[in-house]
Amino acid sequence: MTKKPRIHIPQPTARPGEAPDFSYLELSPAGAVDRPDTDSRAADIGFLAHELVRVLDDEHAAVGPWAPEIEPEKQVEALELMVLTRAFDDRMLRMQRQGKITFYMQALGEEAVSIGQGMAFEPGDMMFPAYRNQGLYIMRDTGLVDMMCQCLSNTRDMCKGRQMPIFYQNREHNIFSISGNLATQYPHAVGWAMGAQIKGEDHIAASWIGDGSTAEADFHHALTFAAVYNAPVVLNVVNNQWAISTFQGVAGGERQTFAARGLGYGIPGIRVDGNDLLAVYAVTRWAAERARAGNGPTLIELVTYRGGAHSTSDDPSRYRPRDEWQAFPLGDPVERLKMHLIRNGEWSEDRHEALAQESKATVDAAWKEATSYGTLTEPPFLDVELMFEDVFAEMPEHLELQRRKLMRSLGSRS
Amino acid sequence: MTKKPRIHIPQPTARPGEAPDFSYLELSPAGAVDRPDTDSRAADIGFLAHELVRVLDDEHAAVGPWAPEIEPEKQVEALELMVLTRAFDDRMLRMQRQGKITFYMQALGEEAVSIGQGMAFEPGDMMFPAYRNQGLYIMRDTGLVDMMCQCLSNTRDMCKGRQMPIFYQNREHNIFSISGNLATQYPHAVGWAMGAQIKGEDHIAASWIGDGSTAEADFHHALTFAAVYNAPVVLNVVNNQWAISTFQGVAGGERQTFAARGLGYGIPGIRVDGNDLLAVYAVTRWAAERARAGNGPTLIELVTYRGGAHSTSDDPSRYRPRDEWQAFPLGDPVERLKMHLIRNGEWSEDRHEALAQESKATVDAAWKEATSYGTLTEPPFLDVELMFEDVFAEMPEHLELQRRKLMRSLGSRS
Amino acid sequence: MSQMNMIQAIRSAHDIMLERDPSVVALGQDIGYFGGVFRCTEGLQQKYGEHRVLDAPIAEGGIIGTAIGLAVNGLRPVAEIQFADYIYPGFDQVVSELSRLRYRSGGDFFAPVVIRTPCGGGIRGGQTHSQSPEGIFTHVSGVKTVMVSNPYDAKGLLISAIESDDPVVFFEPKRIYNGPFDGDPDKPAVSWAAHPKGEVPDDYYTVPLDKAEIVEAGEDLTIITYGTIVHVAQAAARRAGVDAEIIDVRTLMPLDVETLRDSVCKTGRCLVAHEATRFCGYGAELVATVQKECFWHLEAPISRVTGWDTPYPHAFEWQYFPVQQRLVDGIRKVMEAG
Amino acid sequence: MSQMNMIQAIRSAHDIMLERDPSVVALGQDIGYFGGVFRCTEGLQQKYGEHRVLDAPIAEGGIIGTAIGLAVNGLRPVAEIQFADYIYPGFDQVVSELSRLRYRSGGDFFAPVVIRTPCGGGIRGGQTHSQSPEGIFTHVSGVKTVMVSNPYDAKGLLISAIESDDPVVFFEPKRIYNGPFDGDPDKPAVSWAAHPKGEVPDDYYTVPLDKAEIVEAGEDLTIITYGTIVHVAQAAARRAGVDAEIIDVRTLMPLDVETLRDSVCKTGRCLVAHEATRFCGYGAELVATVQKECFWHLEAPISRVTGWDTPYPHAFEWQYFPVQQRLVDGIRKVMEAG
Ligand SMILES: Cc1ncc(C[n+]2csc(CCOP(=O)(O)OP(=O)(O)O)c2C)c(N)n1
Ligand SMILES: Cc1ncc(C[n+]2csc(CCOP(=O)(O)OP(=O)(O)O)c2C)c(N)n1
Ligand SMILES: [Mg+2]
Ligand SMILES: [Mg+2]
Repeated sequence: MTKKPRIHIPQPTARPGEAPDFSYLELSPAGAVDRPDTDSRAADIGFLAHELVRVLDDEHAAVGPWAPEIEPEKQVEALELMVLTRAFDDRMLRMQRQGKITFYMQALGEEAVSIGQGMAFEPGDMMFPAYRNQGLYIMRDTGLVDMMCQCLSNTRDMCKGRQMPIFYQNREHNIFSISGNLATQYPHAVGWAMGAQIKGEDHIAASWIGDGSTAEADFHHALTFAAVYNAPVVLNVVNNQWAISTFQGVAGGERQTFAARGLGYGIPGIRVDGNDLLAVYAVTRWAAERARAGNGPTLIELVTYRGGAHSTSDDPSRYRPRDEWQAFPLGDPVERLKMHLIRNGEWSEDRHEALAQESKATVDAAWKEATSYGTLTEPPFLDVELMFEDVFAEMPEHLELQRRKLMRSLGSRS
Repeated sequence: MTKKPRIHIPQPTARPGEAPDFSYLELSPAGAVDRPDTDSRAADIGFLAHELVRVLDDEHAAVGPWAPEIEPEKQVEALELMVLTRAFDDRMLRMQRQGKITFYMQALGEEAVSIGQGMAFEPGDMMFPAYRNQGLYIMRDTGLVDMMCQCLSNTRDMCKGRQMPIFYQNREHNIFSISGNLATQYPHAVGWAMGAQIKGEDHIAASWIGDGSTAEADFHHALTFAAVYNAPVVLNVVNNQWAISTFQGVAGGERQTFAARGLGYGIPGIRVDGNDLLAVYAVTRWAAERARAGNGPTLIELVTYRGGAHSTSDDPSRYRPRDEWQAFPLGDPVERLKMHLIRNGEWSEDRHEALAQESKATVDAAWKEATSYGTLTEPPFLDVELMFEDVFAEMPEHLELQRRKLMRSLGSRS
Repeated sequence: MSQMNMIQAIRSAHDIMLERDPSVVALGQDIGYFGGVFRCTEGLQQKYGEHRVLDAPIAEGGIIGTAIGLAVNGLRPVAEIQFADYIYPGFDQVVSELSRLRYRSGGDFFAPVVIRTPCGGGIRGGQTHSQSPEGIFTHVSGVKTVMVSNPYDAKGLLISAIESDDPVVFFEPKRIYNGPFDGDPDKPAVSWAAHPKGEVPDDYYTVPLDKAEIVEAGEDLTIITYGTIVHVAQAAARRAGVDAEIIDVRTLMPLDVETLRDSVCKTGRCLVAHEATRFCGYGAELVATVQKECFWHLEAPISRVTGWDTPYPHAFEWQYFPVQQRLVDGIRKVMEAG
Repeated sequence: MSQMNMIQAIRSAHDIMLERDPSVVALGQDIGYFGGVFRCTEGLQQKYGEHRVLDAPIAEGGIIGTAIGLAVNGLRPVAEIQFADYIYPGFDQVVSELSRLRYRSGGDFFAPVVIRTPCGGGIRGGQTHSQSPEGIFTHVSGVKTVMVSNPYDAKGLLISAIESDDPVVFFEPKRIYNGPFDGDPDKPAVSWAAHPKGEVPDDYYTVPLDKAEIVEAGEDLTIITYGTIVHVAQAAARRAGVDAEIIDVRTLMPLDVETLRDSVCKTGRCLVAHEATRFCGYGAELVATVQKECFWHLEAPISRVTGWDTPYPHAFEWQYFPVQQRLVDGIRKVMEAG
């Protein structure tokens, strides 16, 4: 066309070969952001959606009003859980590379989200995770073997072979089934929370989605219904800067924070350093208290970075600088909590080294056991007839006929 | 259940038999709200989303920074258009009651929205209306006969008998086809505006939805895409306090204004007195300038009141006080502009009375002509074979066969 | 026993289930204080409270999405979508979540949600208040689909749907809310009073979710249909003077193949009729199933009488709708073939 | 002429149309800088600019909704939905707007949007990366539906779709992006190099949007299929040792009834096969149409081989997929009947 196009297309600050540049990230100093009461009105605490709640300062001290009362043992436990999550991811990633499982997604660099937030809820609170929240299952101790069996689609697979790897669930521990369809869990969490209100129960709900997924309709549905019914729910946006190949600006992060989306609905939004476990825990605790006390929903934006590839099908070197993570100003959540504990004399490099070894050993042992229940390629195999179950509560006639037909066809040779 | 439910259910301030109560409406005095430059950043002008832009004061004077430069003739024209819209609605409503048309929806009490906003755009700007924006067609003078023929599904029906009454369109005058599905036009407007940018053209787009419709997914889609691509579009929410039987709180209006939704996306939101034609015009002009200058989208909330029933299928006395409109603090847009013009010596009660008569006569004449082209029940009738056209650009074989089959069946008797 | 129209029967089903089971909740646009644009929940919020019968925001996706969450928390939501034409914004939650949850979670989670929605034309609703989209739901594995044709079934099937642990999409042809319709638009409307299926027990009862009903036994041909067209078919068969066996499918998915098979194998002739558009409509599956089950007994091709493959036009409603005359033509064609 | 796989052929169609027609724009998730998760638009943003090949937010409804707006403003948008399993959030915009606009506006407005999306299984994608939802689009009046089976058709049909003034939903079976698949998962994957349809003209050409193709002429029976299963059917027919006439429907809506009729009236036997679930799947319409058109020539019931009526399971992918053996069984059944 003759005329000059002038549509605005959001651009990341750096592409492969260029120097990483996070100057676009607004950062507040640790301890700088006020901590309002949990019954404050959204309108009065808008600042929380624009500043960045941080607790750990550059000297690794926990400072400011958000510094949580959390015993050293619990902090050490959090560190252990993050390290275990990373060891688990590392092992599963390699297993995928070796063809033992068909697919995998790491939470590398985002471990503080699931561990820190998970610890802020009560066991009876219902979690509606996204696919990068494996840490929630690990934190609630649903069992590494159990998770591995799912990834292996083996005879102990909780999903009975129906889902790709990583789409876990755990009813007993109140963690919902992970969906392959982005953002759909958000209104589920709100509905579950409405249910608790209707039943007059104290449990609350929480859900997670990524920065990119906030563009989906269900994000809007969830915020609208949560606002209208004042649902006791904590809605979390994990802003890891990337959605596969598109940076957070393509989701609308350029001109406004994701936390601020909440303000438009009259829901408090809080922007928190997602790699600062203490800040993550404190902010989530605040939101959980708020919900439990009947003060309604909160939207939390966790600022972090996707340290690894989107998934094992992805190659990030095609669209972002290889060393971008190293340049990320909020660092590595494991490293930061570790240094904090060392500073406080609660931890040491040696113990950390030992922890790394233990975690590796735990994962190795779990893998050994999990594979003993079979893999996609090695027996024992799942019973094929499971394919026809759980479509409905009871198998209708047409599925029973299809089941028989398949078994005949598997029998027939020619 | 044993425990006490504590879910929050939004409640209107008054139900049938109770006294109307609009104390929930935040009103600013006329002239009180600043008018920032059109290139201001959303973050710096958040106040516009919470206060209420008003120009006409209680003495009917136009006051404050938003008082537009708009010649008296144009103001008179606006009054004439509003009166004509009301006369049109009145006639069509009665025609529905008499069974001449199957359905109708009035804009009673909201006339300033379509007329005031319509006047603020250029003819080349593309309008994506909702079903209560008949005033846009009247303002762009697409022809009352044309509109009536649509409502009559007669031989001159622009929709060729395919749509219920009021779902107009007019390509020549750049007004899009009205959809029965709420909010779908919002992303269309954004896409159209993106197209203008891609082509490097200066036209902008505008769209309208109601307060209740903001809960639909397409509201979120439109705001997200408009923010991401900085689309030159003016997005309008007509907050007439009701969505059929549910008041605006059920759409999330209780804890936040609808204008404020925009802020969450980094889009300026402006709340304006929707019954103050001068304020409506001024605010829309501001947003249009902003868009045309490349400063991106604006979300305008027009605070008004649905003076009539939702539609001819509705009976509002079942769910709201009969006299609620009379108690609405922002009054009647026709009356307010009329008094302003009289105060300025541009108008008189006599001229107004004459105008009412003229408008009625114009509408009567139009109706007479329109019905001469047939009605649903009186010839001439639309050709039945039109049913099979325009499903596709060319009629595929299967539709051609179905057409023939129908014609045979209409022939056969037994 | 009382005389009920379909609206009263549906309201009665809600009333009984809200009373019997504290976990039952209803939500939808305008269903609370107002009682629904078709009055199906009139008085129920007043009777059971705002936390049991909720007015919902205008977001079908949000209604179905939160209903799933309510169900996962142990409730039994009955969600009303104001018109079937407006169910599409919630389609993703139906296909990707509601109908897949039990399967994908190995049976650990499930969501017993009922989605009720008025469908069909005949009320001058034009192309966005007249659609019959049942055929796109019956293709989705994991959700049951029902379309009712009378007050008795409406109440009994709705109670079954609410008690079912499977999600159910429940279609209510709005044209027959107030009375049966024989497919002749020139006749004055009749009420349910005269119709046997307008006699409805006041108390709890159920109609099974997997059984078609033979509404008229006959020998000459089988007419397989559901919803409004059941009544049109009965009138058309009388007018055509054939001894037709007329089957009301009622529950479209899962399909009661046996009843269809037995009938068509007996009559050897089959007409399939519905209001929805023809191409890839539910009738296609009925034809495909019957030709497979009864091939050797068929004396004539199975014929379909349906809405045309166009949107539902306002002015040509009665040319689009499969009126009596078109059913008569269809019956003749099947009878004369071979 | 060049050797192209289906990805290259689709990219070439984009490239040619972006070059020829300044009103063509592409939008979708990850399709810009990155070139798409399946690489179908690789290098095109760099070549034509960010305003011609746009990275879009993750909102299928927003992508299709804004694409309609772009089209109404005179552009010809080609929207990619990353996986067919994720098209449902945009379903309302497809059904209520894209496919109805021309009709409801009396022809005043229309939106020539192409929606491209990878479909089908065979890549261990589990239940949310394997679906074949064509059957719910073919039931929607006002939108054309295509599923391609090879590089040559993919390029020619995509160019026709982009040039068409009607909206088109364009399905690309991802299993055969890189090579044909004969339905035997134990064999090593093959490339398109050896396949005649891997020979693709470098320049502009079109394949008509309303013609099925007879990929193999035969006398014993007709196999009607499309997408990946075309290749499975060819291999199965060879293995079953029957002289099958194999028809690739290609454009599912509108359907080329004539080609089907002529073939089945000739062979007297018919097998319908597709990967999608069976109940109310597209195959049901094929069966219903064929039994009507060819009833008096049929020597055996028309049989269907399809995916089962369950979601697409990860572990049992090859038991769900209509593999060669199941096609062979189906062929035998049709040949032995009667
Ligand atoms: C409805 C839907 N659309 C598209 C996809 C494909 N997809 C999977 S993950 C992803 C990116 C999500 O990014 P983000 O929300 O930021 O989460 P992250 O991967 O960064 O944790 C996309 C587009 C999908 N799974 N579901
Ligand atoms: C998708 C969809 N859902 C529901 C409806 C039914 N409906 C028509 S108008 C309406 C109320 C809309 O209220 P609002 O948006 O406030 O607009 P208003 O009528 O007040 O101008 C509803 C629920 C519809 N037309 N489309
Ligand atoms: Mg992300
Ligand atoms: Mg309203």
